[in-house]
Amino acid sequence: MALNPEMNLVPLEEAAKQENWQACKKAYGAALLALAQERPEVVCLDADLANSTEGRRIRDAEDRAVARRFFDVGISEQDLVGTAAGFALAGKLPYANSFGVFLSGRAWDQIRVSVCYPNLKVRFGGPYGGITVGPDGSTHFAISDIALLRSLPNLNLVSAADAAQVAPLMRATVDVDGPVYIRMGRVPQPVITTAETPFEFGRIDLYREGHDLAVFATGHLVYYALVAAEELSRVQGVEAAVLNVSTIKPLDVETILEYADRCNHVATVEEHNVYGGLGGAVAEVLAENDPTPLKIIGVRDVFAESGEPDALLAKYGLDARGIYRQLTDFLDLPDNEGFSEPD
Amino acid sequence: MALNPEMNLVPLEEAAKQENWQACKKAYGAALLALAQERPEVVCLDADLANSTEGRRIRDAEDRAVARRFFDVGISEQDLVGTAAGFALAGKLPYANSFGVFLSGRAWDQIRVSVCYPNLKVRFGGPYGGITVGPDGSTHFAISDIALLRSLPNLNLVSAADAAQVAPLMRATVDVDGPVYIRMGRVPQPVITTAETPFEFGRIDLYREGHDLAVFATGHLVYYALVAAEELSRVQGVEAAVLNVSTIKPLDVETILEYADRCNHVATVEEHNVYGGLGGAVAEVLAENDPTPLKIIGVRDVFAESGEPDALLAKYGLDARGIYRQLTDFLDLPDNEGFSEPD
Amino acid sequence: MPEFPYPAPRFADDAEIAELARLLRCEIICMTHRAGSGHPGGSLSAVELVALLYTQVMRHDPADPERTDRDRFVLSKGHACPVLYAVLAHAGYFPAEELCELRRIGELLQGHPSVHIPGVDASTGSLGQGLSIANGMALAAKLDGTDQRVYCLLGDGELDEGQVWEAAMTAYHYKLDNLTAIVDRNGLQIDGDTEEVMSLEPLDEKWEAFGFHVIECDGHSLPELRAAFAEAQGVRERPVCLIADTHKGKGVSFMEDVADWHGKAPDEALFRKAIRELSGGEPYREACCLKYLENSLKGGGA
Amino acid sequence: MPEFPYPAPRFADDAEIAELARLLRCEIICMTHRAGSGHPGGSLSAVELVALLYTQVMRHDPADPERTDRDRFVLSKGHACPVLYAVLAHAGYFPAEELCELRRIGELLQGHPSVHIPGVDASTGSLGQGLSIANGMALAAKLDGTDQRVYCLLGDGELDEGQVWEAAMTAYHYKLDNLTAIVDRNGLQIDGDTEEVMSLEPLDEKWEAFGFHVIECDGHSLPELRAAFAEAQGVRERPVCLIADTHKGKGVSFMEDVADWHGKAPDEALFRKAIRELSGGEPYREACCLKYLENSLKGGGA
Ligand SMILES: Cc1ncc(C[n+]2csc(CCOP(=O)(O)OP(=O)(O)O)c2C)c(N)n1
Ligand SMILES: Cc1ncc(C[n+]2csc(CCOP(=O)(O)OP(=O)(O)O)c2C)c(N)n1
Ligand SMILES: [Mg+2]
Ligand SMILES: [Mg+2]
Repeated sequence: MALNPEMNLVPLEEAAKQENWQACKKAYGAALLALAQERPEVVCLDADLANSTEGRRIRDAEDRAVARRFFDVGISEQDLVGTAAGFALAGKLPYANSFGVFLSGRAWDQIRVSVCYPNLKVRFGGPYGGITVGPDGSTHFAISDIALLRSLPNLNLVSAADAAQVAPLMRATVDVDGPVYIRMGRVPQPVITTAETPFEFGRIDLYREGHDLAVFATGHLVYYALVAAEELSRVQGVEAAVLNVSTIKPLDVETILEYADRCNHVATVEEHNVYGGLGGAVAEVLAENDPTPLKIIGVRDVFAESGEPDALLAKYGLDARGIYRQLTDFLDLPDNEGFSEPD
Repeated sequence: MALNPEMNLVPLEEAAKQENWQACKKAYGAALLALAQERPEVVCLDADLANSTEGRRIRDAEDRAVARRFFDVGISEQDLVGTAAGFALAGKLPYANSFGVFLSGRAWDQIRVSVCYPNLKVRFGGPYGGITVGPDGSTHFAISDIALLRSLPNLNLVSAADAAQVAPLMRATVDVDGPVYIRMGRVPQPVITTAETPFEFGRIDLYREGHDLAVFATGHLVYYALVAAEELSRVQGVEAAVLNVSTIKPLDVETILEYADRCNHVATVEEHNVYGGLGGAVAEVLAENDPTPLKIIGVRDVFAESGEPDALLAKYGLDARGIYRQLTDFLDLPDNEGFSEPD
Repeated sequence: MPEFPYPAPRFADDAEIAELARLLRCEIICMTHRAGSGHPGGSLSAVELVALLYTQVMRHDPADPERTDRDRFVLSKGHACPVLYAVLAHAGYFPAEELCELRRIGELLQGHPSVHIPGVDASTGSLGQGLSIANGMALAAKLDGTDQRVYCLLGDGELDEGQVWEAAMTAYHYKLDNLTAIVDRNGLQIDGDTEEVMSLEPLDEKWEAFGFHVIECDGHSLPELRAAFAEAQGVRERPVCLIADTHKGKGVSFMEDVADWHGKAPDEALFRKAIRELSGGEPYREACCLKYLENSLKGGGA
Repeated sequence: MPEFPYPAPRFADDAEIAELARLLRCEIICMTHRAGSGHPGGSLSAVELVALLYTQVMRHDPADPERTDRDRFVLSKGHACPVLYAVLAHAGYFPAEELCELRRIGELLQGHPSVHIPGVDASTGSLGQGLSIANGMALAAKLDGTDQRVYCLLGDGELDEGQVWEAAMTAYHYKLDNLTAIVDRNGLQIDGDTEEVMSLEPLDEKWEAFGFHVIECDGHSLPELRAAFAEAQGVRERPVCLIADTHKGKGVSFMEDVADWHGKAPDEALFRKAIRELSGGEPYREACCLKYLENSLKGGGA
């Protein structure tokens, strides 16, 4: 089986070429600028990271009327979120950005009380999700952000599978009545979606058909999960469905159950701690509705270390090979030659 | 079936009498004072809540040498945690206290970087867990703390079933090599354990034998789960095992699987959001090891409201009746007369 | 846009506001007594401040709480919501009967302010967050070129929270002269005297060093407060910090300057005593909770 | 307890420290170049500060990093760890070869300081947390009645974080005269000039209003720094804040005062240029990374 034709995805061989890789945050900056140009109520806030979060696109906009709507609050994530709440209460549509780990973790109580409790239309741009943040190391990895945010009532949490999905995802959530957090990666990553890839806020999409196993992945690991699924098919003859969880909260319970039922084996793949993230969310849904064997693939509750993004993915078992190995283990498939050639 | 005799628990009728109820935080204060008297390395830190967390027991100790080891940092939870980290790095054994929601949530990034990443022996006293905080309302409820803390590598999370268990739990964790967070309730609650109740850090204990259903509860809801189990037995003839999860992290996976296997139905009960808490933890364990039908009983992802603790438990389905009803639903038991008389 | 009913001419006279202040104190005592919990001390210290703001300083319209051109008030020290609820009820944002159901399950008035309550401009209760919210509102007003003003009331103990100083920097950096931070300088936080728990002095110098125009006055003196707010409105290019010297528990003898009355409700006997002290003229009969509690007061002499 | 090898007599002469400073700069450039990422700007601005602290100010023992009676250093601006790692390696806490493996997977030296690295006193990298940690250490020393001193190096942009001001209050409240907060006043944060991103001035008044004894000096002048640390050690009953005027990227022409060199590694050409500039005498030959990179430098003229 192959990629779901309805999704109009990029062929994996194309996506694999590094020259085609793109960073989500770049797409975020471009989409934010477009939104700000269209909608006068959009304001953009940063906490001394406008260059990294791409909030600078608003700051440096040629149109002065847009540039005036950029506000740097310095290195103070708490104040960032509170100020955004104030803007929202005054009728503006704030996009507040910082590294995912600091945004979700340093300002968690502000997100909770100043934003979620009153259910304000604040948008959070959270790049630097996961461990592919790379050489900066553990202090900068966001491997708890899903757990932190998922536990907050009213919060909507979306996660971009690739750079091409950022703009659709932002458009789809711009009018959501309540807070929206947009999780993104830092570095250039494979692009698998296209302008023709269907997308809907709150819906999990099938990217690859399969009946032996359902793999729910989020972020750029969707790509690696697809590659692993191809290898599973080639080497083991096992057909894994791969689904993109672009909305982590609210969760598309129906689709999860549909594929759990169809495949009888479920796996989740995320750049996040195996505790409390997407895996936890799916585990909750399955256990409460349709107990199904599950393999949670993620960072196994450790402070990971500094390294290049790809080396980190490999070390923590989150590259295609690592996912493949964990899936074969999970399915009790024989030791084999999968990925024996350099990928 | 009845209470597990090996656990030497208080008979439920005794425990039900309000005059026997005790507040965990009081026990915490007393145990902390005892520890401080024994161990000169113990220091106590508070953030303008020493009267509520009972850190005042150290502050107001008659022994000046003990009282000198109390430090109020004012209303600044971030500084509280950082200062505790510094004490630990200098060889002290700090107990840092605040309301659970502010300790775990306002200072989350400090707990992560200043304490967990270096794996310091800092102890956190987190009373005011859950919604029985009562009339203060949503801003003061801790219904995400388990999710927040569980996602942190190195952190050990314990939760007292009642006031009598606080001291054993503190003694059992005093020498744990790494951070320990002690979750407690605010108000006087039923006491079910005794000085003879066995207790071990990291172990889930069976408080009531049963073979039809395994109920894993934490905090004072263990009591309500026991009462619900009695009613299940009386009215439905269903025998539920009730287990006290006093250590939420690291989780006693073996015991969970043993009882899931034995009972084929599992429920969790906690004063916490149904997302990412004890229910999430158990869901992860079950789904990955032994898919079993699970009912997660907790706050259903809402900002709860102000009210008296017992009224809140009732409204959010967490009193004995609420637990009973959710369990009968879960087990597809017929509508019945359970709790038809005033309890 | 229609005229705002507030500032209301009838409160131009300080005596009117003083009467309102006594009514509010009465409500605070009744509300917390009836609720059996809550924070009387820091509510009572802020009575004159809040009374003056809602009658003579802020432009607002109880009939249309969502009017976007209103001035705004952020109660950063959210635990003092009884005084806010009382003044909102008095202005007509919601029926005064609601006051009697403070902190009760299923009722409107939460233990800490929530925007779901008509007239409440921000959800607060986790200390230290309000000034940032106020900044956002003030920045929005600047962006829109309106002359709206934003007031933010902070506790003195609350100033221990670092976020307050983050927000102070932001307010100065963006020259928010439409923002007034008010410190309820009652000298107490929960664990005791602010200078014993966590030194704040020299407080004026702190705010000045953070770029604020600082005004100090007696927070219970209506003339001084009027002058202070007038001065604040004239300041250009920088935010204002009004340090209002107050007494925690003001107006109730046994509560005044006593840390223990921070977050505790008076029992029946002390409730009666407090009402007796506050009593004297007609307005107290208007206190909603008093009516509600009339029976309980029979023979109490209030 | 044995004598501490540091402060070391051979560094009594400023010329020795100046040489060390040049060596450290060299290492910083090599390390970040080799790593392909990291933060040269804020490492270079703190070179004299760190060099002086570790040679002439702090009592410490590289052979026994866990000695409890050592003085302590908290690098609150954790991203500047290259300068810390370089000085620790030089003192012998770990083999200098480790410097060449900065930020590499499976290696010792993490992208931000971790206590798992010998000689590193606190894990940092999330800005704003260090001063609280330093307070805890200083309080512990007071409790034990030792004469240990704690030094905490903060970035100027980092002062935007409210936790710094929470910690400042605590340090003053507990009269931590064994604590010295040092601000690396290089005038830049990531998004640009500190006064443009988030105004800090009047910075001395801020610290004074928070109760600190403030000393200002040229952060690249060894005599001034020596005098400043001596003054700091004499202050009683209050903590000290040393505001060190520095230049970000100091010592490398194209990096000096350029915000863009905050968190970027020099490429091959600029690396050579930087090393050429820093070069001159023998010590550079000691730079570990230089040896490691010798081949790449052949023909580069360093
Ligand atoms: C973040 C946070 N920490 C702690 C508390 C608990 N708390 C409520 S009121 C209070 C003391 C407030 O003192 P102050 O600001 O002086 O208020 P006032 O005296 O005006 O009542 C504290 C510590 C809280 N509400 N929020
Ligand atoms: C809490 C937190 N927020 C944001 C960052 C990202 N960050 C790293 S360095 C930096 C700028 C620091 O500027 P400054 O303190 O002036 O350091 P220096 O100029 O000395 O390098 C920022 C925003 C961080 N590390 N931690
Ligand atoms: Mg006060
Ligand atoms: Mg700087």
